[in-house]
Amino acid sequence: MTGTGSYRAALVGCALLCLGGLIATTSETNARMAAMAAVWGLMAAGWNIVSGYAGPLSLGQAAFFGLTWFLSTLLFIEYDLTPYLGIAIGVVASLLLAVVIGLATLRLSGLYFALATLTIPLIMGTLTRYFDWFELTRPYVGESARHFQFNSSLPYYVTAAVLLAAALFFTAYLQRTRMGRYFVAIRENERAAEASGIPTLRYKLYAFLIAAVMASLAGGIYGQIAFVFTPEDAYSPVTSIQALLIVLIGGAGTVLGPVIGAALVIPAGQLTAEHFSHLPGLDHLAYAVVLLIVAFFSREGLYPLLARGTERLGQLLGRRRPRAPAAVVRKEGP
Amino acid sequence: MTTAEATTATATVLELRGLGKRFGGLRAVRDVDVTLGQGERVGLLGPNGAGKTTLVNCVCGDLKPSDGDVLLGGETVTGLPPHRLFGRGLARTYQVVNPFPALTALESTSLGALAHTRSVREAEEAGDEALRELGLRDKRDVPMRQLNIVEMKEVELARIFAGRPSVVFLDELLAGLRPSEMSALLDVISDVAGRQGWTVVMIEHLIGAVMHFCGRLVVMNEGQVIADGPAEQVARDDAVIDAYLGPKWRQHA
Amino acid sequence: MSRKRFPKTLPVLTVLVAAVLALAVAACGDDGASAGGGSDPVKIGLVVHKTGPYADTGRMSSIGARLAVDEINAAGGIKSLGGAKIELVEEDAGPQLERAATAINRALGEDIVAGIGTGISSSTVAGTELAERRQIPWITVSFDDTITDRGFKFVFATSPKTSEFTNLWAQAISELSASDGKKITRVAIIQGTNIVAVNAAKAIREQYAKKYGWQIVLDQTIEDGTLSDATSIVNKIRSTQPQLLLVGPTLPDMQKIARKEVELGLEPVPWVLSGAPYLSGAFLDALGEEGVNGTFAVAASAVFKGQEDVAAKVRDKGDQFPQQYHLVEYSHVYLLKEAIERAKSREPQEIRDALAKLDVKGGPATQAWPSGRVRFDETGRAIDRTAVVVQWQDGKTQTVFPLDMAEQPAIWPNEA
Amino acid sequence: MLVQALINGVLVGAVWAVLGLGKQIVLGVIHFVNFAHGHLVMLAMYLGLLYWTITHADPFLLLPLVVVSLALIGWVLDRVMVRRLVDLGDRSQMIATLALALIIENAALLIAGPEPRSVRSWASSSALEIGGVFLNWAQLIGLGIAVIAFVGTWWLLNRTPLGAMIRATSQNRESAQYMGIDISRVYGYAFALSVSLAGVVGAILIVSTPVGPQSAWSFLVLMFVVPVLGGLGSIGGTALAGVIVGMLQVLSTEYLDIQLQNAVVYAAFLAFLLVRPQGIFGRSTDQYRVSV
Repeated sequence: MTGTGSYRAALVGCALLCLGGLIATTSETNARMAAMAAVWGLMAAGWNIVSGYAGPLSLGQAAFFGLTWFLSTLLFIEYDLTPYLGIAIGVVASLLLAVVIGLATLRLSGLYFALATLTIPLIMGTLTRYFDWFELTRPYVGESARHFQFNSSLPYYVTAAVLLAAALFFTAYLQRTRMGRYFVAIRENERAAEASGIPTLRYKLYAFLIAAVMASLAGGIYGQIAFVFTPEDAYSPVTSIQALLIVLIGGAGTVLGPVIGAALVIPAGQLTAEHFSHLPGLDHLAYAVVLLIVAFFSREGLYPLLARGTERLGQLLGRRRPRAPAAVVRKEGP
Repeated sequence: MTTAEATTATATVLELRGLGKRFGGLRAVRDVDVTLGQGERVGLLGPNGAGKTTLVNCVCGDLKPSDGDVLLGGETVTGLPPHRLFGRGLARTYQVVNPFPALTALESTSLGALAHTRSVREAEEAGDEALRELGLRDKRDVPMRQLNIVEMKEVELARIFAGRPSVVFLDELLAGLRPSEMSALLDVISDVAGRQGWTVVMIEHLIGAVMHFCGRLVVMNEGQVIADGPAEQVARDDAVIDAYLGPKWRQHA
Repeated sequence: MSRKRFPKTLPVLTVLVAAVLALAVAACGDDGASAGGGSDPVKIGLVVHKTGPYADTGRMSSIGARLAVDEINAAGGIKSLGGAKIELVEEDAGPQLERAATAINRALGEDIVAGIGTGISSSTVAGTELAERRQIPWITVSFDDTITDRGFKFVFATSPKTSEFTNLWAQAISELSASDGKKITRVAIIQGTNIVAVNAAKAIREQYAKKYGWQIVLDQTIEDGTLSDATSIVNKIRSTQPQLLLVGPTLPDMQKIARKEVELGLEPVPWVLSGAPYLSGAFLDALGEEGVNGTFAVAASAVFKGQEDVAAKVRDKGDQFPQQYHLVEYSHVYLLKEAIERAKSREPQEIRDALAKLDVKGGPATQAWPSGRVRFDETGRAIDRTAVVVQWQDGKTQTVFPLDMAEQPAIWPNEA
Repeated sequence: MLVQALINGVLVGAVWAVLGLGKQIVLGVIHFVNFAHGHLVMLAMYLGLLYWTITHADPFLLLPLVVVSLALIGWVLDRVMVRRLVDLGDRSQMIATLALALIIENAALLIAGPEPRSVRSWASSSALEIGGVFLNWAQLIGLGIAVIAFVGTWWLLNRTPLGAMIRATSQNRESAQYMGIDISRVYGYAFALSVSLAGVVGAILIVSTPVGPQSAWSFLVLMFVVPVLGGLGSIGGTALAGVIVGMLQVLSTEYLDIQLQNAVVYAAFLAFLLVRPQGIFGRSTDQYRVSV
């Protein structure tokens, strides 16, 4: 992966975010949708690092998303602590949690790691309810930048978009460093990577920590947009799966994956929910069908599928330069 | 390659002292004592299930030995993980012929160099040099999945070359090759190993190919070393023939 | 890193994504403000849960509100605005909280003059904050204290607060039992994890058990739907011998407990449930008639003496169990009509001022509440707020408290 | 009290054992990771509900019909999906079956609506009393069916030619192929068996537990806990692990707090995963240990 290619992709990502910004200015409903898309894009960018680049399939990003949302809201209610600090504390707590989970579970094989990460948010949800934190309402202080609260959703979009852009450039930068090369080698074949001098457990942990930071930042901002914290929303398996869905549709292991995925999935979801409100569950059903298709064909997500589709279409219509046949579906490593 | 060259063990590079591995009750490998000198070329042979791969896995850190020690350059390295051993110069090729399909030849090769430098640029320069050493310079930006089987094996060697090893374990590298490709690859290996002063251990089933390359043979059967010495002598050793071809063959040998 | 090179198709990609986003803009960006002439309809928003676990409440609210709008328009619409008709802008608050916020945002975007909804506390907390930020008056029946504790100017709530609500129904239960010669001394709290249940249980533990001399013999929280086997909870009920089971878990868990009581041959101990959802057809289907009989439920409003005509209208709309959600939303529409008539304007700010100064006695605008009178304090909470106790008696819901408005006397299955 | 709790543990555990057994067939025997197994159980519950609403026959009589329908669904899923997924590695299997799970959940939400629904049956609210201990009939019959399911599966795997082929394929896929075993057909049968066992669990559960679109998530962890605790590939281990999980749940509601019931099971699973990933009886799953 040449260096320039990845930075160019990050720039395209920023162009998309600016486009999103334009759309966000048209109405409050659009601003809120754009903010949601940017937040989920940030969450997806985290998942993309650990499971898109480095390989171990993490199904527990909700643990960090939920923990930061919870801490920033609780500290705001109990000690009137500004959410900026609350989110920072949430990020630190998530990092500690990620180190503990990582060291304990990254040694296990793919299936067991996925299972362990799936179980942890469920435990956190039950414990939160056990200590009687069922619903935490975010205090209302009107328009106050100090408390990260605004009448319009636009400022939330700007914050989330800036963080997402930073995540994109960081992903692009990663591709040009040793860590990025190691991530990809581990994803391709962990045992061969270990035999080639790569400390696989340590680098899987680094990927997991980076993902935890991004997931907790996303959870922190989401907490300001959402009005009420409930353990069901914060720690539900669907939260982790949404991150996976976005990256797989946008393209796992690519810089642009999270942005494209979020730009497609979130607006499409809200539109189907809006126009088919009498058919509850239709939007998630559509996601699942797309995810099923993507899981079969390629790890790079929907995008290459479309590219191949247009290619074959071009050939069928008798374009002069027939392309080389598409790459054969690769056999996964053991 | 005269036998003399094989036996003048100057400096001891790798020493296995009473190495053993148990899986529950099963003793897969039992008290293996072998010493490798600088530049030696050893063939590790034995029928399927003789414990060859388990022994190599214990030496290269994939498995923690149950008893005994591994000394690399005089230092005890028993139980160190594979990536630490690679950093200290003990490398192995990987049975899966194309472990990193999504990478280009250069990217795959430069992984080896990354063990010694943080900078990707330096690693790619080392990778470039390694590819030139293996005659694959023109395949630099070709994705691995578009190389043929010989080229893939050469990239494996290039990756090890870029890691600047002292001891190299070639784990069934010749598997799946036609005889002509095999001898071509063996020439490349002996050429590179000679220039770099590698100590090479070749793990194979095919005695013929190994005889051509290795001065010394170590033969295992049922977890134990049953013969260790110059190639011609070991090839005629009764115990080896029994292990490989079964007792009734002895009278024809 | 996969070296699939797509230099040429990158522009294709950006166009594709831009197209999707543009679609999003077109779909819900239509904010064209339609300046109201004399005869233009006056838009009132109704955001209730039509899907998700509370779908029943939304369905009932919609019936009640639509009933009132049709009646008002038939009677000539809003006189002070030249007979302008009322147009009900309905949005589904959906199964989860996030969808509710989007729905309320959309309703506010349809330039409504006032809004009603959602009937469920957590989404109402979100909705009222959005309404306050957009300065559009909003009226709701949710109990949650925070709705009117945040110093909002545009939010009005016609139900008691959760903290008071529990006091009202504790008082109602003790008066009811005293009037029938039953002395309640031993109670059990079995609560679910939704916010209404949590706050009600907390109020009982901290204040009302002591105030009314109840001894809490059993206190158990059941997480929604995780009760794989009800034996242990039923055995605890049998051993602690409570006279009443207060607050109540979710429907499926209640069903398991009721069945286990019948299985072990126990005389089912009557429930006193907090909230109107326990007075709907769904509750009867889940537990069956014998499981339901004797159960008390406490709500902000119910059908009581003198309201037969509204109840009849609801029944011929196809719902056999008229209750709080029909009646309250019916009255809310009338309240807004009163406010608009007095404000003689479509300006949300003026309608809000009229609502704040409102003092209505009698008539359809107040028939939902026992006090028969609606006026708001400075926080927007209705002043004369009381609770109504309804009991399931052989498959039907009968109002039993306040006594002077009771349709039927209460039945006490086992001796208190 | 303790005796009642222990017996309830066995009664509840029996169902989880069958849930684990269905999972064991795919996970331990044909090494296929199926995240949708819990949702297939939920599908079976909905089918049981559907057949009951049509015929109003006793739900236990409808069990064979539900199991056959699930076996059919399993066979179709194998043709459409599983066959291609088997050699695509566990990562694609996890993502694809997760997608299948979401499809089932949202289809149920679309068709049956969000409210939990239940079946009315005499068995769910009547009990056999022996010496002060109450045995709920629905759970007793469930235990009987579970025993039949285990014995049937054991007999099929160990006493029939198909069973031999399945076991051979599980030990070593390549050599099984060389012995002329049609691998894809064997996978089809094994997967159909696993899904029909999910049908058994669903048919038992619907009698005493309401079903809603969200109920499948509680199965998701349990269905992995049981086979992993029991040890991959070990049928006997799975039975014991099922009962242990049932016991853990009942005892934790009795002595800890009803709320912590699932947290205790999840925590025990995590601890077990780290200490002994190969389970109680299983042989080591991962000889090669990659260290820091």
